[in-house]
Amino acid sequence: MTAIPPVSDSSRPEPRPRQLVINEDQEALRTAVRDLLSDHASWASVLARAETDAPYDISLWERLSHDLGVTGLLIPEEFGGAGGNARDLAVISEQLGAFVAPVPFLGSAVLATAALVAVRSEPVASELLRRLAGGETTATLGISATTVPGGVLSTTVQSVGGLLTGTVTPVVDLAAAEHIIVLTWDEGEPALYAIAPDAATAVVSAITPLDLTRPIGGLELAAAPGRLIVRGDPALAAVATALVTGAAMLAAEQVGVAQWALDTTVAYLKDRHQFGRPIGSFQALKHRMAQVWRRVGLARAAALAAADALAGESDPDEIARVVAVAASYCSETSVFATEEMIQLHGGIGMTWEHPAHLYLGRAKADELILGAPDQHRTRLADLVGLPGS
Amino acid sequence: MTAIPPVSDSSRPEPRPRQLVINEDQEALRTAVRDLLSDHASWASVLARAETDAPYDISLWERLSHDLGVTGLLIPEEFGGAGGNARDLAVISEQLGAFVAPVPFLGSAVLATAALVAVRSEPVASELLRRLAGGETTATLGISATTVPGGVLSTTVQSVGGLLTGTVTPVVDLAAAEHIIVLTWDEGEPALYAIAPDAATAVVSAITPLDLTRPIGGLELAAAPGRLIVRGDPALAAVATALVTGAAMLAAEQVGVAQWALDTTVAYLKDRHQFGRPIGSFQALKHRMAQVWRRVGLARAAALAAADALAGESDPDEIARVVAVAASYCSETSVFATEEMIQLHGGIGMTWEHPAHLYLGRAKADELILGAPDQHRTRLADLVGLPGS
Amino acid sequence: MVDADVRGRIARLVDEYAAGDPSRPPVDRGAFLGSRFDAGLAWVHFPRGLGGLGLPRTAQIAVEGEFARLGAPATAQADNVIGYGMAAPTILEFGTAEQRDTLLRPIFTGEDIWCQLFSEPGAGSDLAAVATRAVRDGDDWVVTGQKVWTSFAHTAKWAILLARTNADVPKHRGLTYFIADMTAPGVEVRPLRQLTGEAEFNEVFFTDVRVPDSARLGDEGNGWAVAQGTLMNERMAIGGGATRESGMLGKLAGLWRDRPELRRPALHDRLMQLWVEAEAYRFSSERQRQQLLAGRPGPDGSGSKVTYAQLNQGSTALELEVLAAEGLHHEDWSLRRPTESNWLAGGATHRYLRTKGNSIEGGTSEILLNVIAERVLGLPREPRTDGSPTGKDVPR
Amino acid sequence: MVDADVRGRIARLVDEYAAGDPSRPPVDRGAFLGSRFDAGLAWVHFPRGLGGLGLPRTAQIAVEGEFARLGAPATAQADNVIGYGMAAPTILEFGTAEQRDTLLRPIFTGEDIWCQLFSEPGAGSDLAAVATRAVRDGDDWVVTGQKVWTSFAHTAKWAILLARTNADVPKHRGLTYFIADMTAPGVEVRPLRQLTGEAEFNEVFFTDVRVPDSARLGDEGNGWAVAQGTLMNERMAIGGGATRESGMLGKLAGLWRDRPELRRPALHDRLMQLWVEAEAYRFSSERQRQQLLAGRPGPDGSGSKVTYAQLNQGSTALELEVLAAEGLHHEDWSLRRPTESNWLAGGATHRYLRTKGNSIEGGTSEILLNVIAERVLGLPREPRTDGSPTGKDVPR
Repeated sequence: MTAIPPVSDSSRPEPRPRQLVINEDQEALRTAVRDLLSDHASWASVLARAETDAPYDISLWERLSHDLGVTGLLIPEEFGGAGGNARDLAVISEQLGAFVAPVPFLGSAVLATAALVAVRSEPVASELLRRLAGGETTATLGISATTVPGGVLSTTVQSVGGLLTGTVTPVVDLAAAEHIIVLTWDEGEPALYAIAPDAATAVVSAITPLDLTRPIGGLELAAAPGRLIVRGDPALAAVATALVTGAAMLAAEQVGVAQWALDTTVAYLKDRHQFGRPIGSFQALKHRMAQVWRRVGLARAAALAAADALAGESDPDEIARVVAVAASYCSETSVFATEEMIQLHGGIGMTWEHPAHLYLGRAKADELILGAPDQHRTRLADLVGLPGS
Repeated sequence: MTAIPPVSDSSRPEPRPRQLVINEDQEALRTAVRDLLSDHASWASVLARAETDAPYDISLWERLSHDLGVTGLLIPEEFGGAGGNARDLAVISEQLGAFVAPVPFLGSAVLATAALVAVRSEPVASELLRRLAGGETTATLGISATTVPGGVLSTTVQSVGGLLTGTVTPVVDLAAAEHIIVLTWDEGEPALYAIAPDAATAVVSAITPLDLTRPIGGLELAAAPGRLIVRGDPALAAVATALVTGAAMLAAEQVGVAQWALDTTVAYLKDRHQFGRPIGSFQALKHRMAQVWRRVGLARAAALAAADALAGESDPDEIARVVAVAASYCSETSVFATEEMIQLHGGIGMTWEHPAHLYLGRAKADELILGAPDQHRTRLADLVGLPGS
Repeated sequence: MVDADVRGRIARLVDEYAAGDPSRPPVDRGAFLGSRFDAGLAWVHFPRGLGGLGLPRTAQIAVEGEFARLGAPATAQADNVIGYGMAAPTILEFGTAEQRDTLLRPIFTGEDIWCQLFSEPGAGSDLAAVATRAVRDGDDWVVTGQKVWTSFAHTAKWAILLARTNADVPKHRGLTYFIADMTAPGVEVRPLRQLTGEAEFNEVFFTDVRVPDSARLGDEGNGWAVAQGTLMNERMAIGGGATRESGMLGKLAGLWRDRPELRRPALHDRLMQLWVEAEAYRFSSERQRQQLLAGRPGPDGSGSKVTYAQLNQGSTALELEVLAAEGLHHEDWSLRRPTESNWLAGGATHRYLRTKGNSIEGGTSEILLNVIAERVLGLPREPRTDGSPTGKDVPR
Repeated sequence: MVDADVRGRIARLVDEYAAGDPSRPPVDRGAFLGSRFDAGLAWVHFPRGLGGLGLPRTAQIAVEGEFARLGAPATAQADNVIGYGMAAPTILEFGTAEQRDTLLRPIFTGEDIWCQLFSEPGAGSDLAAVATRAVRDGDDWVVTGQKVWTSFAHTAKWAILLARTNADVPKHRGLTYFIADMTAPGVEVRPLRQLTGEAEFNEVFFTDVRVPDSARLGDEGNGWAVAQGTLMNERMAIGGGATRESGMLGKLAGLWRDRPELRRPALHDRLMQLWVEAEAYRFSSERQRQQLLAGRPGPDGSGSKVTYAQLNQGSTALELEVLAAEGLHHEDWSLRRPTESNWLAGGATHRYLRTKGNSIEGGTSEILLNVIAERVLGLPREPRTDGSPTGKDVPR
C-alpha cells in the first residue's frame, strides 16, 4: 500500500509561518546556559539542597543574572535590560527545566517581570524593572500558582488606604522575593501593588512542595503597606500578560524536563543488562521510547510556536490559542516522559538518591501550575469556537 | 520490592457476590450454540451473504430457534418458553458475537421479547410471546438503535384511534420483523403498540449499514393500524427493561467479538513470519496482545456481572449501574481488540476477503448501539452520585 | 519566498494561456503543465532542463500558491501520486540521462500514470524478502512474481519495480530496481477489494515479462538502496495539513461546530486533545520545513507518519461516536476502483475504515518506531535470528 | 460460606477472650492469635495442626468476616505482610516438618516478622541472575552478598533468602532457598530511602553470615522453583478491593463527591472511566475467586497485578489534577521507616508517588505482560541471547 498525502486546503494559507527554529544567537545562549548549569547545578547538588533551609541556589541565580543577563532578558533596554523577547527567554527556560535548577526564574524573571513590563511607564514599575534588570533584587507575582491564563481574575486581597489585607497561596518563588506584585481590590476597582515581605504585616510561610526544586509559599497580609503600581484595567491586563507569558515559558521548561527524561532513560536502557542483553534491545521498551521521542518533538514545536506568538503576534486571541496548545501538550508530554522514565528505570528510579523523582515531581507540579492541561483545552475551546455543549 | 495488597475496607461487605462463572447447563448451551454456528455460520458464508438481498440467514435462525430454543429462552414457561434468564441468554449472545452471525437475535429474542415479557399479562403481549417462543414469528422493538438505557424516553410516533403516524430510524433487525413493537404518544400518554410492516402504511426501508452483519432499517408510519399492547407507565417501563436487557446482551456479544479478535490475531502472529521469525515473537506485539487479553478478561467479568444482575438483582438502580459498567467497558474493549487485530494483521486485514473487517464493523456499530460508552458513563455518574460539575 | 524573476515567469505562463480568465475556454491541463515543465516551474528544486530551476525544495510551496492565486489549472498530483512523490525523485537521483529526459515530463503532465511494485504477500514489513525474480536474458530481464497493495496499477503506464536478481547473496544485496511497462505482455492486474468496499489497490502478477536492461534504475544488486530512497521520499510526502483544522480533524471539528445537537460534554475533552495534537503536528511539520530550509534537517520527520496515522484514526473514530445513529450508516459498499485519492470526499464511516490503513501503508507504525528507536535514539538492535540470509533462505 | 461448626469454633474463641465485650480490658492480640492458630482458625485452608482445618482457600474470607463481626482483634497481616503472604505458604509447601511446626505459629501471631531477600542490584527482572553466594562449610552455609528492596528488614526476625550455591551450572539451576536469621552476626540493614521521602525498603548486606543447613527450604539447587512458588503467592495476594470504590479509586471518588468546588467537567469522563475499570477489576477478582472455589482456576490472575497498578496510578494522577493548588503540597518528606503498610493513610501526593512502584515491585508489568504473552497466549519466546549461561557468566 502507498501512503498518500492528504489533500491540503490551499485556500486558507497561513498569513505568516511561525519561526520554529532557534537562530544562531539563541543557539549560543542555549550553550552558555547549558554550560553554566552543567558546572553549577548538578542534580546531586540540587537534591542535597532540596531539604535544607536554603532551597534556592542564590549563587547560581547571581551567575545567571550577572554572567548571562537572564534576569534582564525580557526587560527593555531603556530600563537596563537586554530587550529580548519570549523566544530568547524560552531558550533559557528549557535549559533550567532540563536541570531542575532551583532558582526563582519563573516567579521573578518571568511572572513578575512580564507584569511590570506590561505597565512599564508607571513609576513604581520602572523603578523595579531597573533593579530587576541589574540583578539587584528578586520579585514574584503574588497570585495563586494554579491560576489559569485567560480566565476571570479574582483576588481576596483588599487594599484600603494603601494597606493590603488578605491571603494568597500557593505562590511560586515567594521565599526568594524581595518584592511581591499583588493584585488587589481597591475601593471598587482592581489595582496592582508592590509589597515587601514583613514579619508583622506580610508574612511568608513555606509550604512543603511536591516539587522539591521549586519552593512555594503562602502569603498572609494584614494591613501591609504597599506601593501602588497601577489601577483599573491595566492592572488586570498586566496580570493576564504575565500569566500567558508564564504558561509559554512553562511549556518550554516542560520540554527541557521531558528531553532530560528521554535522554536519561535511553542511556539507562543501553547500559542496564538483564537476561544477558541491554534492556534497550527489548522491542516493547524501544517502541515506548520511540513514542516518548515522538511526543517530545511535537512538544518542542508547540513550545517554540508559543514563544514565537508571544514575541511577534499581534492578535491576543491567537497568542492565547497557541499558548494554550503548548501548555496542554507540553504538560502532558512532560508527565508522560517522566512517568515512563520512572517505570523503565525499575527499582533504581524509585530511590531518593536517583534524580528521577526530582523530575517527576517537577513535571507533575508543572502540570498543575498556571492551569492543568484540561483547563487550557477548555479555554482553547472557547477561543476556537468549539463549545463543550 | 514487595507488592503489598491494599487494605480492604471490610466494614462494607457486599451483600451477595454476583455469580460470575457459568454453570454446567450454561456450559452445555455454550457448546451447543458454538457447534451449530461452527457448522452453519462460517465467516465466508456471512461475508458472501452480506451484500445480497437476503442479509439474514433465516435457516440458521430457524435452527437456533428450533434446535436450541434460543428464541424462547427468555420467555416464561407459561407461554411455551424455556423460562431462562439473562445469564443463559448472555451465553448465546457471546457466541453469536464470536461468529458475527446474521440473525435477528438482538431485535427479536432480546429487545422485543424483553419488552413483551415485561407486560406479559396483557393479551397482545401474551399472544406474541407464545408465537415468539415457538419460533413462529420474529419481532423487533421499533425504537432508535442508539437510544441510551435509563434516559428519558421520547417518541415522534403519534397514535390516533389506533392509527400510528411517524418515523423511527435506525431500527435494528427491522427487515426480519413481522411484528414491530412501537412506543407512541397516544392522546396524552405513552402507549405500546404492535404493528406489522405494510407497503402502504408501515414502510420499511433498508439503510446501508456500517455493520454488514446486522441489518438496520428505517420505519415510516402513515396511519398504520396498530394493536394496543399497554398504555401509561407500564409502556415506558417495558421499553426501559428492554433497553437495559439489550445493553447487557450487547456487552456479552462484545466479549465474543473481542475474544474472536484476540484468538485470531494471536494465531496470525504465530503463523506470519517476517525477518526470519514469527512476528508473534516480537516483544512489542506480545505486550499489545497481552493487554488485549487482560482487557477481554475484565470485560468478560463485567458482562457476566451485568447478566447476573438482570437475572437476580431486585434493585433497578443497581441493575442499571452494573449494566452501565459492562456496556461501557465491553464496548471499548471490543473496539480496542478489533482495531488491534486490524493493525497487527497488516495489509491482509485491510482486505475485503479477510473477515477482520466484519468484526471491526460489528464492534464499532455495537459501540454506538444502545448508547456509546461515554453515554453509559454519564448515566452511571448519576447513579453513583458523581455528577459532572 | 520566491523572487520577482520566478513570479514573473509564473505570471507570463499564466498570461500566455489566459488561464486566469474565466471568459475564455478552459485551458488544456496537459498542455499547460507541459509548458510549466518546460519553463522550469514543475518542480522548482529540480535542475534546469528537467522541470526545475535549481531552487530550494521549500520554494515549491510558494510556487504552487502563486499558480493557485492566478487561477491556473491544478497539477496532476492527485491522479499521479506515485509518479510525483516516488518515481520522479528516484529517477532524478538514480536515473540515466535518457531516463530523466524522457520520463519526468510525462509524469508531471499526468500523461503517464505510475504505480509502485514493491510489497509482496511474503514481503511486507520485511521488504528485503521480495521473491519476484528477474533473470537476465540478453539485453532483457525476464520477470516473474506477484506484487500486492498496488495503488493506480489499473491506470498506470509505468511501474517502479523491486525484483530479486541474485538469490545467492544476503537478501538485501540481491535486489535490483527496474522501470516496468505496465502494458507489456505478461502483466496482469487484479483489483484487490479493501475493507471500505472499494478497490483502491491491486494485485499485480508478472509472468515472464520482458524488461529491457535500459529500464534498470541504479546498478544491479543496488535495488535495496534505491528503494530506501524512494520510501524516504514517500514518508516525507506525508506533510500534514498546512492549515489549521485540515484533514480528518477538520471534519470532526466542523461536525462539532455545525451540529450543536450532537455535542456531548463527555466527548469534548477528547475532541480538544485531538485538536491540540493536530496543531502540535502542524507546528512540527512547519518546523521540519524550516530546518530543511536552513540546511539543518532534523530527525523529527521519522515520527510524523506515526502521528499522522494516530490523529487520523483518533479523529475518525470520535467522529462516528459523535454522529451516534448516523454513524451506523455506510454510504456505499460497492466495488469501485478510484483513480484519484481524496479521502475527505467520502462519508464518516469511509474515513474511519480507510484511515485504519494509514498506520500500515508506506511502512507500518511498528517498523517506523523501530527505525526511530534504532537510528535516532541509538538503542540496540534486537538480536537477529535470520543472520544475513540469502534470498533463497527467506521463508515464504 | 463456612458451616456451623466453624462458626461455633469462632464464637467460642471470641467468647473465651471476651474479645467482643467493650467493657473488658483489651485483649492481648498475640495471645488471641495464638489461640486462633491452635484452634485451626489461622489459615483455615492449612492442614489441621498447622493453623488450619483443611478447608477450601476461599473460606478464609468468611472466617475473617466472622471474626470482624464479633469484634475480635485483627490479624498481624499488616505488620507481617511477607510472613503471611510469602513465607507461610512457602514453608507449608516446601518446609520440613520441623520448620512447619516451629515457624508458622509465630508468623501468624506477629511475634516473628519476616522479610524477603530475593532482588539484588544486578538481579531485578532477571531474578535468576542473583549473585549472593552461599558456600557449604560443614553443617552450615556461609552467605555473602547484597540484597535490595527489602521491606520490613528493619523489623524482621527471619528472612526468606535466595542465594547461589553453584556457579558452574546454568543460572536457574544453581540457586538454593534458605531461611536466614536477620539477627545473626554479619547481617547489616541500611534504610533505602525512596521517592516518597520515607524508607519503606532496605538494603541488606550479608558478610560471611552462617546459615545452618537445617534452615534450607527445599533441595539444594532447587531455589528457583521454590522462589517461583513464593512469587506466585505474592502476585495472587494482590486481590483488589473487595468493595466498590475501595483503594485509590475510592479516594478519588470521595474527593469528587465531597468537594464540588473542585469538579471540572473536562475531567469527569476520566473519573468515570477509572470507576468503570475499577468495577470491572472487582468483578474479575470475584470471578477468579469463584473459579478457584469451583476447582477451575483461570489464568486471569496474571493480569490482575497489571490492572491494579494501572488503576492505582491513573486514580492518583487524576486526584492531583482535581486537587489543583492543593496538589502542589506534599505532607512530609522526612525520612521515616514505616513498620506497617497502609498506602491509603498518607496524602494525595504520597499516593501518587508511592503507586509508581506498583508496576515495578513484585514483578514489573513488563515481565508480567511477557508471562501472559508466552504462558497464557502461547506466543513464541524471544530468541534468547544468553543461552543457558551459568552463574559465572551473568553480567554484573
